[in-house]
Amino acid sequence: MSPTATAKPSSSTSRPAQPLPGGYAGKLLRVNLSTGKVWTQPWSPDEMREYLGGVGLGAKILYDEVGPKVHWDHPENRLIMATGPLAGLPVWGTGGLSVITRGALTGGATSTQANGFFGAALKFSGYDAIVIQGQAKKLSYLYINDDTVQVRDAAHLKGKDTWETQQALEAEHGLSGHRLSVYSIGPAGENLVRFAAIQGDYGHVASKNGCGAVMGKKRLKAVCIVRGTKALAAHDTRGLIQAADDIAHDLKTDPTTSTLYHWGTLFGVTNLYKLGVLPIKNYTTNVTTVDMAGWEPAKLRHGFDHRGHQCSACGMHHCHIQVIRKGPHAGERVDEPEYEGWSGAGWQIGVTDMEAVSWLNTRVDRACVDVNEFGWVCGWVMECMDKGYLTEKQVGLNLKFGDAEGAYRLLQMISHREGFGDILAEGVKRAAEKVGGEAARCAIYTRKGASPRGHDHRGRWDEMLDTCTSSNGTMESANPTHQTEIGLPGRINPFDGEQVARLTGGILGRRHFEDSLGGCSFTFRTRVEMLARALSAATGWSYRLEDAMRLGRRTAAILRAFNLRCGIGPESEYPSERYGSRPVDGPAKDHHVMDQWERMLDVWYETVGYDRKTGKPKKDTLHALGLPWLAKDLWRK
Amino acid sequence: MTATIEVTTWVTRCVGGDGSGSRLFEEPVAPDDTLRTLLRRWSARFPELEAALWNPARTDLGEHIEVVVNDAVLGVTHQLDSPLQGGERVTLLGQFMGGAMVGALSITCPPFWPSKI
Amino acid sequence: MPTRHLIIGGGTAGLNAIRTIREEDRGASEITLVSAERPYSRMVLPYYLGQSIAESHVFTATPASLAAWKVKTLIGRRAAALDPEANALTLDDGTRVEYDDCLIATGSRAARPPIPGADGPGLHSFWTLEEARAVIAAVTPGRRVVMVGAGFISFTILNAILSRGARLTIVEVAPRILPRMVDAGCAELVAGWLTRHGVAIRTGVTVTRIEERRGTRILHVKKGEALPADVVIMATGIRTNLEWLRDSGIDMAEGGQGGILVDDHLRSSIRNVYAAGDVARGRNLITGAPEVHAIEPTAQEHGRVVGANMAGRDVAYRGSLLMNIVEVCHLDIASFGQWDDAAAEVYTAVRPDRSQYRKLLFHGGRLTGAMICGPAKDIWTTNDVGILKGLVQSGVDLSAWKSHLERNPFDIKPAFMATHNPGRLLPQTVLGRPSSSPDLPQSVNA
Amino acid sequence: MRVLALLPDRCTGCLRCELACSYVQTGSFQPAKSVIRVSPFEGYTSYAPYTCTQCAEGWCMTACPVGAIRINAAGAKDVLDDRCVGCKLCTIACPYGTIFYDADTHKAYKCNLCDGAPACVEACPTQAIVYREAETADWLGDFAAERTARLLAQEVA
Repeated sequence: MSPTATAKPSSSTSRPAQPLPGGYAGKLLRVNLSTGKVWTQPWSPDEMREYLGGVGLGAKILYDEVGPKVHWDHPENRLIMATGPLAGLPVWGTGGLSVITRGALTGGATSTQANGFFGAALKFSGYDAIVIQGQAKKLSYLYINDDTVQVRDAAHLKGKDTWETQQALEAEHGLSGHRLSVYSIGPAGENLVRFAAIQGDYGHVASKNGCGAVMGKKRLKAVCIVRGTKALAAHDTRGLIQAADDIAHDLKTDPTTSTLYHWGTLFGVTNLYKLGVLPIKNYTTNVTTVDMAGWEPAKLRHGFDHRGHQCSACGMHHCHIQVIRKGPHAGERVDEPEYEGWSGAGWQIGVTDMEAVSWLNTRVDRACVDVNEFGWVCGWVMECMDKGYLTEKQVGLNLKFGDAEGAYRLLQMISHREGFGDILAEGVKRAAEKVGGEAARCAIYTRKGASPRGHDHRGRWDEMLDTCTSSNGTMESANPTHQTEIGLPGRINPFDGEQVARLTGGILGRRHFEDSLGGCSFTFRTRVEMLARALSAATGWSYRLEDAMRLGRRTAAILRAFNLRCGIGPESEYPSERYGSRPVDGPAKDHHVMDQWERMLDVWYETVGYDRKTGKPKKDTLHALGLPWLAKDLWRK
Repeated sequence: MTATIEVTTWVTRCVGGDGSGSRLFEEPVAPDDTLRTLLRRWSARFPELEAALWNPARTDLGEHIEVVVNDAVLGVTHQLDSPLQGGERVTLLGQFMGGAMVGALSITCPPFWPSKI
Repeated sequence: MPTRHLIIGGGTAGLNAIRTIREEDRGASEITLVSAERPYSRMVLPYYLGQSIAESHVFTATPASLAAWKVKTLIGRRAAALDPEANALTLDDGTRVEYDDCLIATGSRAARPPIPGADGPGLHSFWTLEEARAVIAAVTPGRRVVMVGAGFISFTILNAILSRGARLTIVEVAPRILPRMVDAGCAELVAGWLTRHGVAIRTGVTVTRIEERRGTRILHVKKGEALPADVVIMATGIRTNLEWLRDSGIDMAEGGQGGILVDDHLRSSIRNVYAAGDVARGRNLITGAPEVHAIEPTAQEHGRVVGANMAGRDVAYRGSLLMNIVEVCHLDIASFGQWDDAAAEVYTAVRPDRSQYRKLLFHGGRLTGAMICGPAKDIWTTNDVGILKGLVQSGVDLSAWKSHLERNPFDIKPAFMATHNPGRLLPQTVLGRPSSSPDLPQSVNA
Repeated sequence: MRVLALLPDRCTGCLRCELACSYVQTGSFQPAKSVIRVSPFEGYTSYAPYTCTQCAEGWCMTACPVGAIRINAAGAKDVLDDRCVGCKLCTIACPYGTIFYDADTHKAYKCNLCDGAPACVEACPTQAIVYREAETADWLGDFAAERTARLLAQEVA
């Protein structure tokens, strides 16, 4: 991890002994699947202070070790599973995992988050991150039990979906519940579906940019960690617990976060519909005759046999296991859909039967692809068949909007690359380009190859701009949270491109900071100042709001530099035709984002301090962020 | 002449609801009413709502209730001082993500387990 | 006139009886304790040997605490003869002690096999404090220690001998180690673990003769090479101290483990003479059969039941559960109840890579015995130890769980909870009342 | 006496109690050293915490050969570290599986109700652990029976 080293593992020897700051295990676990070698690498307090963990740490390793010729499917690509300094501590929702790799959809960097218990288990086993390189000769899984780390044969797990994989490993090791955390790929990952995901702990998915395809290419079926028995210290436990309490209090009482506290993301469906942001039938409409009163959170939960299924140390009423009440899959246990599930496995493909959405959503997690991309692919096929751009003969089945069982068959075809599924497995952009013609004009994606979250971004321009300009294969700034804290307006006109771009650029870094801590973006939806306080108490270093934003922006800059080195630049920062189209109806009907797009890019670049022409973070920006080595790398000519 | 005020999501708690569903209010619109005067007059009946909807000085809206007029977020077709014709549908939508810290000043709980050590 | 209680033997049973009498009568009666040694806990001698505690730590009563309990002591004296007709005990110095009721708790001693040279000087046993002191003096860094016998006793001191820096060889006549505590499968796992931790184990070896050659002991064996040793510890079993009762007329079992026959109040054939601990042939909780357990928990419960009855309460004893636990080189081995029952339905499982072993023994739906082995560091090992004990103790019907447990004998906790074991166990107390803190000397004074 | 009432229907399995407890036990976060332990009862969907009932018999206390377990001011059986030799007799005497052995310190350890201010209670975000005046009880029995019944039925099927 020396700043100038590139594409080779750092030496693990001759480091000066420095006391380990609180919150850290102090070691990275390194695995070379080609050779079967497993080793640990200490990292220094200086590195911890500057890169924190999670995506901060992962971005740096990726930049240092994955050169431009190491494509997503190259054995030397790194699959980094990192957690952060708050993981395993009593701050709510801190079992966090960040997966960082070079992804299969954009060919650039990926940073995608999941929760559950993996991050906490990793820390209690003595590691801050796992860095996986190489490619196993046969399907394998990684077993971690404190100091015992083994690459084991996974022949018996081949073809199993992610829930089956976890159950099989639990039985094999005689450890159930949270005593064994398992993150695995499903059939989709094994078959190198470009939007394959990594799922763990029954319902938590690191889903973006084909990280599951990378894992599949490495022939790594799963990583399983026994809870771990090592001790984790905080520098100032009293301060940490006070900060954790304050955050919890905030989440419970702040009007906006209290919604998340009670209902998770379920409110999204009705709220976003009112704003024209709920994607319906592949962006062909923004209105429905369905009574949205039936889609309020309490209704989405009502009558399900519910079981709390929280992440490490979390008090939110967010994650649930539910039992399907009726219909063909009655009795099946599923993970309650998040908003993204209701949207990707529901509204986007015209499915509005709650039981069906709930079932399909978990089936998507189990076959293990990104539910958003699945929605864009499936909805695209549905629309194309509806309009005759694709035929039943081509596709292999007749798929209509609203057909959950058909969507499931499509999912199986995709995850096993059967028939037309083989083309769809390439993701919506590549599939659309391959099919071409009128069909291609219906597909929703960015020119980079990524695709939006489960929203209709034509009514939410900040997220579209973010999705298109980001360097991680999905949104990287995300929607604003307490933006007044960093001097940004609390309320803007969402269809004023300039205001949107200023806000989107202005909050850049916050999310990277959050994603470096080892926690959840929902429990971290408090003020940055509070997170910085928790981090300071944990580590013993003093972080303030400015430090947090600076560290986040450093990570953003490193990821952008990585992508530029891979040849991904500003020329691809555009939505596809449909993605950037004018809504035909609904609340955002009169607003066309492309009318203002160039101006939005100009303002965004100016706001984040990047060069509009080359896409590079400017020299001044990099120096201000404390990245002189990156300035040298980017501007050496 | 009336406008319909629709209160949804957690905001319903400020008007006697349970945080879900929606509540509808028909509010008379006077000839020189603007959105501001209408909302100020109406919200004064619900102290909790008033505190949540407005900033502390009551000069501007607070930051965690989205105001939508006829399906458009405030700022698109209507400003706070836009005149009303009657027949408008004004939706108060609780942000479910984002928003600013206003009402939730942190109350520091007394330290508990560290006292053991 | 206050009742005169006589306690013969200052071990676990005797001390628990004294403490319980005082809990019940708050000092109203007279208590006399006759004990050959100052009261100490045999259980903790291995920790004294291993230097993790000082010698003072082993004593379970001090002259001051006995005085506070108002106990008249005759320490250093042995019981020589009991005259139940006259309600009198004669000591080895001829002293006569009269009583209204008495407890025989004279325990046991180390036994030596009839091997030529095995009773010579310089050979050690490890049972009493005196013997422990001798072993401590003998076992020093680098010395070659040979333990004869791979049973519970030798395993309790194995860690301590290694921690003193000695080199250890264990010789066992049986084909495997721990023949009376675990089964063959578990023994194999333990033997493998110990070998990996540097302990030499030789099983199926009969020692024929022990000779001394220039300060070194040579253990000649039936087959194979003789073993040289600097220190030899004979851990070849124990024998109860009952010879002095030969003419007392108290009924005792013939042969086998022997022992005084007792009723469910631990009374001997003489109504005002009780027996407890290693000398008592008490009821087995599972089988109901009378037998000598010679384990600490049984001695403790016996002592308390006797104490309560001597103090005038009417406490019937449900019987004791056979149980043992020993840790060797951070590997826990424990067994409960009838773990060696050929008539039982048996489920076993082993996880060689985690050094874990489980054995569950059923009669119908009832768990009658269990065995558990696993690394002491593994929290689920220690977690399940007590749960297995609880299941064997409660005797709950596990019929619904048998096929689950057959598939996975390690997954015991859900079965324990779902069959309401805590609910069954909570009303259970040995004395029919809540136990007190064992800090009576102060409270008697108060 | 005030006891730890365990209300399993409220438990979501976040294991925050284990973090708090281990902190009190060891001064750092190390759930392996917690004396309150959350276990699954129906696959990944039903969790419940479990710890010492402070039973009337005090099997651990009466079994201890050196009197290292006493009743503290809160009424809990408590291990005195300087008396405990680590012989583990208490761990086999306790029929509840709620006294443990710490392989690092070579001592037994168990719930001592934090001397009257239980950390697990403070830490639980869903009030599944409540410290209140009550008779101790079989807190988990009915819950475990209900939740595991489905599990067993599936196994048979």
